[in-house]
Amino acid sequence: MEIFSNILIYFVIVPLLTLAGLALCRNKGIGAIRTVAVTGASALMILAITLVVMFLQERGAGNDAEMILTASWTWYAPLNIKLALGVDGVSVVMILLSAFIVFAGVFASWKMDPLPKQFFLWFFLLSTGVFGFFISIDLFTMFMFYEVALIPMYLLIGVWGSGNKNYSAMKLTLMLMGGSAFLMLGILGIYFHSSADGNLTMNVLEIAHNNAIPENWQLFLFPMTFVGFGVLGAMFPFHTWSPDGHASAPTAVSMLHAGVLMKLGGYGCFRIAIYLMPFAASELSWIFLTLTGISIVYGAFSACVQTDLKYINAYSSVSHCGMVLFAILMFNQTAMTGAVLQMLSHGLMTALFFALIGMIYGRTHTRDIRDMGGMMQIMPFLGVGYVIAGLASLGLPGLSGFVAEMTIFIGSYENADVFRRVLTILGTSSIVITAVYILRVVGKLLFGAVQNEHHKQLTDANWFERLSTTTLMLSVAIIGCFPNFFVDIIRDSFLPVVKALGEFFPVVIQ
Amino acid sequence: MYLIPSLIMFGCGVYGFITRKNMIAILISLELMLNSVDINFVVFNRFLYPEQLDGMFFALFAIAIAAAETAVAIAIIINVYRVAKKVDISEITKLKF
Amino acid sequence: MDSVGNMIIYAIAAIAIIACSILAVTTKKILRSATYLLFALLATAMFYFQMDYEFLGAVQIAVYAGGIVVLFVFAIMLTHKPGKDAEPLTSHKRWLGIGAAVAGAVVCAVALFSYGKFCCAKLLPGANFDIKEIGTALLDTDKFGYLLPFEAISILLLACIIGGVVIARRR
Amino acid sequence: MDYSQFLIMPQEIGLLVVFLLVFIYDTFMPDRCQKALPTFTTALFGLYTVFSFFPVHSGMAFAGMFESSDATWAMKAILNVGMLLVLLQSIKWANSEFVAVRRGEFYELLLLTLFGMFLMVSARNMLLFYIGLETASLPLAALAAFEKHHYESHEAAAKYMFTAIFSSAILLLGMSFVYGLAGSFDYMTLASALSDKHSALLIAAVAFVIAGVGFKLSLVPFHLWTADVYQGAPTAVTSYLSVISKGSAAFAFLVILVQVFGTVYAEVWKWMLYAIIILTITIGNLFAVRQRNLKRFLAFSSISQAGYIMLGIVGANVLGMTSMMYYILVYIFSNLGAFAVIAVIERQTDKVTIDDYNGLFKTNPWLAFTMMIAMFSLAGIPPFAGFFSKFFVFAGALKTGDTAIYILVLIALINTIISLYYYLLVVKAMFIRQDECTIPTLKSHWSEKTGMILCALGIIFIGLVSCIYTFLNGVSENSSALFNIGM
Amino acid sequence: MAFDFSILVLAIPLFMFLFLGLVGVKMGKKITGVVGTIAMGVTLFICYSIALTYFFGTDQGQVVNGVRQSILAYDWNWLTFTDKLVVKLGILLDPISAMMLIVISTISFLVHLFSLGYMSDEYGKPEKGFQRYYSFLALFTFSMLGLVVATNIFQMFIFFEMVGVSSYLLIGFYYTSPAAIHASKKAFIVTRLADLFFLVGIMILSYYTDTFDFNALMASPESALSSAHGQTFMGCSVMAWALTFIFIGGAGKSAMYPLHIWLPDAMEGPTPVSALIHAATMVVAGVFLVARLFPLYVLEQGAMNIVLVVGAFTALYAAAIACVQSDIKRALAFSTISQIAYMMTALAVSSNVGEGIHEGGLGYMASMFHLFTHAMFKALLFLCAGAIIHAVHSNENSHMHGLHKYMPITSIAFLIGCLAIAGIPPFAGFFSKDEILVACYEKSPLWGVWMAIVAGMTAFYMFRIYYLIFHWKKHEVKEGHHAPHDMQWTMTLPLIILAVISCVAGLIPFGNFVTVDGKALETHTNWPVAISSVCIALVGIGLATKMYYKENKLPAQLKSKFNGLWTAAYNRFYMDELYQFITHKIIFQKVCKPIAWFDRHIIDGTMNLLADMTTSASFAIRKLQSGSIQSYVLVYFLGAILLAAVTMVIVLI
Repeated sequence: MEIFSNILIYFVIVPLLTLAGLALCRNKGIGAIRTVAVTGASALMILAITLVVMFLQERGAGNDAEMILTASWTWYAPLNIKLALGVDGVSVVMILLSAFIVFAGVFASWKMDPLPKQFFLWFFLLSTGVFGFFISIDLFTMFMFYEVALIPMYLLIGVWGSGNKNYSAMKLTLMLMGGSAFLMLGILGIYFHSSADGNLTMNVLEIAHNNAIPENWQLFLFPMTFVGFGVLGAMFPFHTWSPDGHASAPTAVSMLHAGVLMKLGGYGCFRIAIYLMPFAASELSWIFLTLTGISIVYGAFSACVQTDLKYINAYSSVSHCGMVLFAILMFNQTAMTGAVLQMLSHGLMTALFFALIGMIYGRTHTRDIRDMGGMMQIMPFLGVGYVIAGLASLGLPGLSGFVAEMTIFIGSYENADVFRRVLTILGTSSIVITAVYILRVVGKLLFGAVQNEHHKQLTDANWFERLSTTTLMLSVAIIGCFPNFFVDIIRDSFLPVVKALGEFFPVVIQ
Repeated sequence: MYLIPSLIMFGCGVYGFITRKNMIAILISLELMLNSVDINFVVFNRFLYPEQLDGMFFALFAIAIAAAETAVAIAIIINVYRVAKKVDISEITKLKF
Repeated sequence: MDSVGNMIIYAIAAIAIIACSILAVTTKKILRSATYLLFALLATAMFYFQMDYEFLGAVQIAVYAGGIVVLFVFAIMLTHKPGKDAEPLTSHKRWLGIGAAVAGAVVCAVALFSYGKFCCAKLLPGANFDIKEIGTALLDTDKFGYLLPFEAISILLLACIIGGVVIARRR
Repeated sequence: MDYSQFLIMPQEIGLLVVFLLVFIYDTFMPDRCQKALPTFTTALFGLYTVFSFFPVHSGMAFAGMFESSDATWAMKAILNVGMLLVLLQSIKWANSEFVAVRRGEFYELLLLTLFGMFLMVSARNMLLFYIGLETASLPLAALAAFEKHHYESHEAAAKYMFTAIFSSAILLLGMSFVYGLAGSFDYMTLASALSDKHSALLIAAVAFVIAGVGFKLSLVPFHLWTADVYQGAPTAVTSYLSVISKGSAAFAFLVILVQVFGTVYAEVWKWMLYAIIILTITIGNLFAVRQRNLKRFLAFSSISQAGYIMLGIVGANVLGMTSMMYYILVYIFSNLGAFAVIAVIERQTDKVTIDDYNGLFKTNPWLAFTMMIAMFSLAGIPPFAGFFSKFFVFAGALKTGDTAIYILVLIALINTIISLYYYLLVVKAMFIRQDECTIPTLKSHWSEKTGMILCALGIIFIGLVSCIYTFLNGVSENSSALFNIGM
Repeated sequence: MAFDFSILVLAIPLFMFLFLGLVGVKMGKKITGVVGTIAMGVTLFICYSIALTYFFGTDQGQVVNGVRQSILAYDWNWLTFTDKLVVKLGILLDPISAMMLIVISTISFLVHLFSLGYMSDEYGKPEKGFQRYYSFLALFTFSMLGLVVATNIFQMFIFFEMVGVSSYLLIGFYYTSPAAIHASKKAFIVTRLADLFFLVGIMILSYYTDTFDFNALMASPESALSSAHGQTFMGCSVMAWALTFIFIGGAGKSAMYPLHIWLPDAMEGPTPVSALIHAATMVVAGVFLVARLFPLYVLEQGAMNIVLVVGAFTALYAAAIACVQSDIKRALAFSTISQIAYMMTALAVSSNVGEGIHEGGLGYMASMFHLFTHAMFKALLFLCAGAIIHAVHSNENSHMHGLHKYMPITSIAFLIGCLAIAGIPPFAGFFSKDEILVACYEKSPLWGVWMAIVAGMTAFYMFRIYYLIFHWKKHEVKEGHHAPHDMQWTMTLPLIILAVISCVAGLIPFGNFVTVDGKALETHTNWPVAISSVCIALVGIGLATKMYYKENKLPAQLKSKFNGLWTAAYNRFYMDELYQFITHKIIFQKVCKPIAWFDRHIIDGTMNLLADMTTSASFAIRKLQSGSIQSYVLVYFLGAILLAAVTMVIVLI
């Protein structure tokens, strides 16, 4: 069939096949379950790498279409809903990121107990949603996959989580679905204004091309969409699901959630909210810039006083993800590229963080930094990993965080208006605060004397934990060392949106 | 003019339904309501559209249905009576909130 | 409403309806209540006769007055020991009831009397439909034929019979 | 006199044939064969359902009293499917100790009410509609009282009956006003006659008709009977009430509102429906949040679902109609899926509260799974069908394009979050919470299994397979004339 | 290209970092140290050959019209910001970077060598974490070399961060000690704060100049800044802001007041690390940064004046504190701060007014010269201190005293270092310091006198330290300890080498090699200044000898006489407490905690409130479903009536 000739569709098919494979496994057959899960994750990773190669080839061959590998099949004809696929640089790197994190996540949950089969089922359902979201360019399918990715969180946290998991899982799910309620209205609104001549469409490219959404409608729909995705992007003041949710989630879920799911928010803000409604974006950006600016500083400050490892990371995620949205709202190619880099970087390093925290927690059964200390002596591998993640987070050159943040800051400062510049400078202050809380936790957790005698018996990481974390560490380092590889992929993808914004906003088109 | 008694009858039905405690009395109130509506049909038919018999037929069918309703309702009331030994409406308030 | 005789008949019937309705829902004895209902239904039948719908009036008397009220009486007999059926009402509920009833009546009255067509309508000497026409119409399939409702209502009655049987059966 | 007109209603006639066969079986077969009656009925009805899928001739009969169109045909087919599921789920129950003596009547009444609903769907005349409505609701009172050994069953029946008669009085009042205004009961005639947008009588008529039909749909504030009846009635009847009865009423409601009152859409009933929808969804949700009894819980959830169904009507366009029918179809599968699980558990353990379901997943994974996808579907979570149906009704409503409806939809959407909360409570009980006295591992009857599997398949595939929606859209397009009459 | 191999100076240390870090754990400890040292030796060799080739090479294009050209050996696109703003990583060779290559590689190599002994216990058994130590040293060397060869300001920033991190890792090397953790954290955060300003400065600078590239900026500074011309922010030109911010960045690394607080604490790290990072190389990064952007600074006198004031003040301030410290490493640290401030001041007194940039660049040349010599003798001093500490296992000079008898080589080396820093001819410090003083006098006599006083204080406190360590009174060998003695050759050899350099480095005709514009600058000894500075130094030494050579009561008497001043100086004028107050009492307590509280209670509370409101609303309307059919019907009926009535009112009225 024609549909199977497009590589993109396999990003949905492979997880689904994995789901099917898992469903066939016996509940107790942990070996088979692991085999299937690893096979699926590896296949996704191979696919993602192939996709990057294909993308580069296409671009190299001079295909400078906005999206490549586009294809569409009508799904719901009455509403002109199509299964429309296509990727640009941003989606390609997002897919790559997701593939890595899924891969690492499988290994991080190697010893998942109880109900490993069900865990992986939900895990791969979530992955299906994530990949589906990134490959789609049809509003409906995007939204559908978006929600598919959200809902497994409830059970993943509720069943396999720890601590106050019921509350957290419910709060997370309700808040995220609350966001998607706004989103649904936004999407329908966009759909019904997608075309001036009555040929309504759900296709993002066509809507952008038609550019028919009336300005007053944009002013209504833009906040809907932006807030809808912003909730997932942990935008202040809609971020409170994040600390509780992350704290209660099991390791792999935290990884996937912070690593990939929160990226859906940023991606959606850019792809749907800003791209389709440039007028409202430029009119209302000040509100959201303020909010995201607050997110950045606020999250960082909050992280400074937390004592639970996961809370620290969750607030740090608020800060970092705030930066993503912040940069997207800066409306120039550089800042937006930085936003995507930040998504990559945050995704990987937060996943790494959560993986390590999970592994440490699995051994010590506490996440309170006051009860821990001297972990570096006990589990050097995890300790070193934690330091690397921390350094990536506080922006050490050579690791991914630096590249992303610098691109964002330099790009943001390229704007000529004072408001944006002042915000940029305020935003940069986060690099100091980040250093404060990262070093605080590193100092308390890893260094110093061992606080608890029992901890001395603990062991260092085993092979699958090492595999999981090493994958992530390597990717963090690769992005940090060779950023231009990614920048080249990402950068041009923002040209259309920047051009669209240019009609309303004094954008420096570089 | 013919509608005034009908309206009052309807109002009485509503009043009776809301205030009576006996289930059969409530059913009687319901009969009043149904009957008043029948008057409406007939009156409209006779005064406004006398050339056809639509309203009258409707009233005719409505009477038949009302009878059927009453029969079923009384059966249910008797059933409740068998269980509760009363036909007090306040007996059937176990299911709530 | 041309003749005085008609007026008088109308007045009697209307007053009977109003009075019996009110009494039916206010009397304390359930059996009396049923009796007042009977009178109200009979008065309604008078209306129908007055409007030349003799067949309907007959049905009203036969089915309603004759059938339903008897049914009521049976039900009352089955469920009440004589002399013990005074039912006290709380005043709270009474005012609610009156309020609702009046509100309903007022809204309907406003609706009805603001309807212009109705105010100037007169009781025209209607063509007297004989019973044969009615019978034909009931079994006709054309316009103004009622075969389908007729069949349908038979099914409804069948259903009610089965339902009644189910409910009433002891087991 | 043209009795060949009956041929335009093959589905109704088929249904009556089924009824007659069941009736004959029940009456004349020896006692030892009676135990097979439920299976016999279900099989027969299954055959009939397949038969009802064959397209029928479109057209009017009985001087426009009865319409058979693609839309009514499809709607009836949908109802048949739902009915089949209900029958499948009730086989085991119908043979249970206390019910077995009356199982024949149970099926006969069900079939007759379904016939009433068909009349409602096809009626193009107020009289026929009224008769259909009553046929559909009166026997249900008897069905609600079916479990005579349960006190609640009687209470439910009484409440249902009284409210039903009251609502029919209100409906009749409304119809009498309509008649007063137009002098006819025929929809087509009415549509052209009712054009005075400023008539108080018309407004009262619309309000009372809405109130009367709102009873069947259990719209707020006409809903108060719902929960008590759902809780008290036997589960099979509750599931029937909550989906089939609601679905047919919704369709008939759409036809009446659009065809009869189409001219006053924008001025009158649009706003009424706005208010009712907001109330229905919100109040239903608010009540559902607190419920511990699952049947009662589903009652309130079904109230709020009715609000969403109404969203398909409020747009008064083809898209909305398609979406409404689709919503009903999906809702049938989702709700019946949930009820199937409840029925299985209730039948064997008599447990119906959420807390009883704690840890269900450990002991009965498949029941828990079915329940979960049913809950997700009701909550509108993809990839289950409920998501699609919700999306489409919202789309249908928004197609009208005025600003107020965006606010309405926004409120509805915010309510989906509340609803998600309580649906998740069920999921939480089954998957997350633990309990000492978990329900033991149960064995389901084959019929219940079949029913659940069908529901699960429906929930999963109706959304993903777009042809159903597309087909329904084609069907609605054929009826698009409906929307041109008034507006 | 003659400098193709220059990439190796970065590649080797980086490789060694990875190699030792990843594979080192599997190797023997001793071997890793040796391998690291040998690799560093190779790097040293390459650095020397690059520097020598650069200074003495005869290739075409290296010297044009007497101007030494800067050479772009590598320039590799690393990160594209915009079409114009591209971060490149590369190697830029010019006089100062070539000079820095020599400094860094020399000291780094010697520290590698020294550490072989220092990081082992008395029996030569390497300490725990030996591999890690060498790996981090390699990382630091890589970062520092990368910093000095940076081709653009962003690369510089990158390596600024890198050296910060390696410094953090090395200070916190003894990660079980709370003091080390705290110190490392403090060092990192303070320098990070400075880097924030650096970054903002870069953002402003690059926005207006559209480039990061040093060459592009330096080729014609005026035109580079032209687009910022007339742009002001809060009354000052944006360029002044940018350059001030960049200076703050440098000030953080170079421990200028008030960002100096991390440096004394950083002495918690192993002493060779202090010698390498916190005396010789990393701390001069700030000076190097200002020197690198010198052509821009001279155009913005406002920024330059800030540098001057900060530098001069810090020099005096740190010197004053150094006079009273009892911990020898702390004292040396303050001495370092003071000396770096010296260099900073020297840069700041240069100007392009008057004689033009060439002649006015004397301060620049002097500063670089002093940087060079200071690196040598301060490293010497630190390594000596390291040897002493290794011998007596303590930093406090009260535990030392009278070590001259036990450790003669160390003592002599230390003395040479002291003489050098005090500015006694012919030791290295004399020449460089003398030129700084000359430059200061040329700017204004005030600054000359000021710096001369600092020079005197320097002499005083250095000899105070010297005497307290090696003389004062007889050393008391504690029970159960070996008597201190000179160390093995790996530790002694570096001391000797550095001592020799300290003796002779002053004779290098520095003006021929390192000047602001690449042209050779003839220096003339300014005799009055030279003689007076030597006199002041001698006075300082004499004073120290009087007070501290033999145990006496004088210091105690002075201490009680100037108790307030002494205590304030001893406590470093309470700067740490001030910082502690700001960070803990204000930021932590008054900002972070309230924000966290706000988040938990207000934001979260709002969300929970929404949920609670729903629940309570649900509970409140419970009565609607009273169970009584009559109330149901009442609601039903009223609902219908209301629906009709309200619509009537709305539609008809």
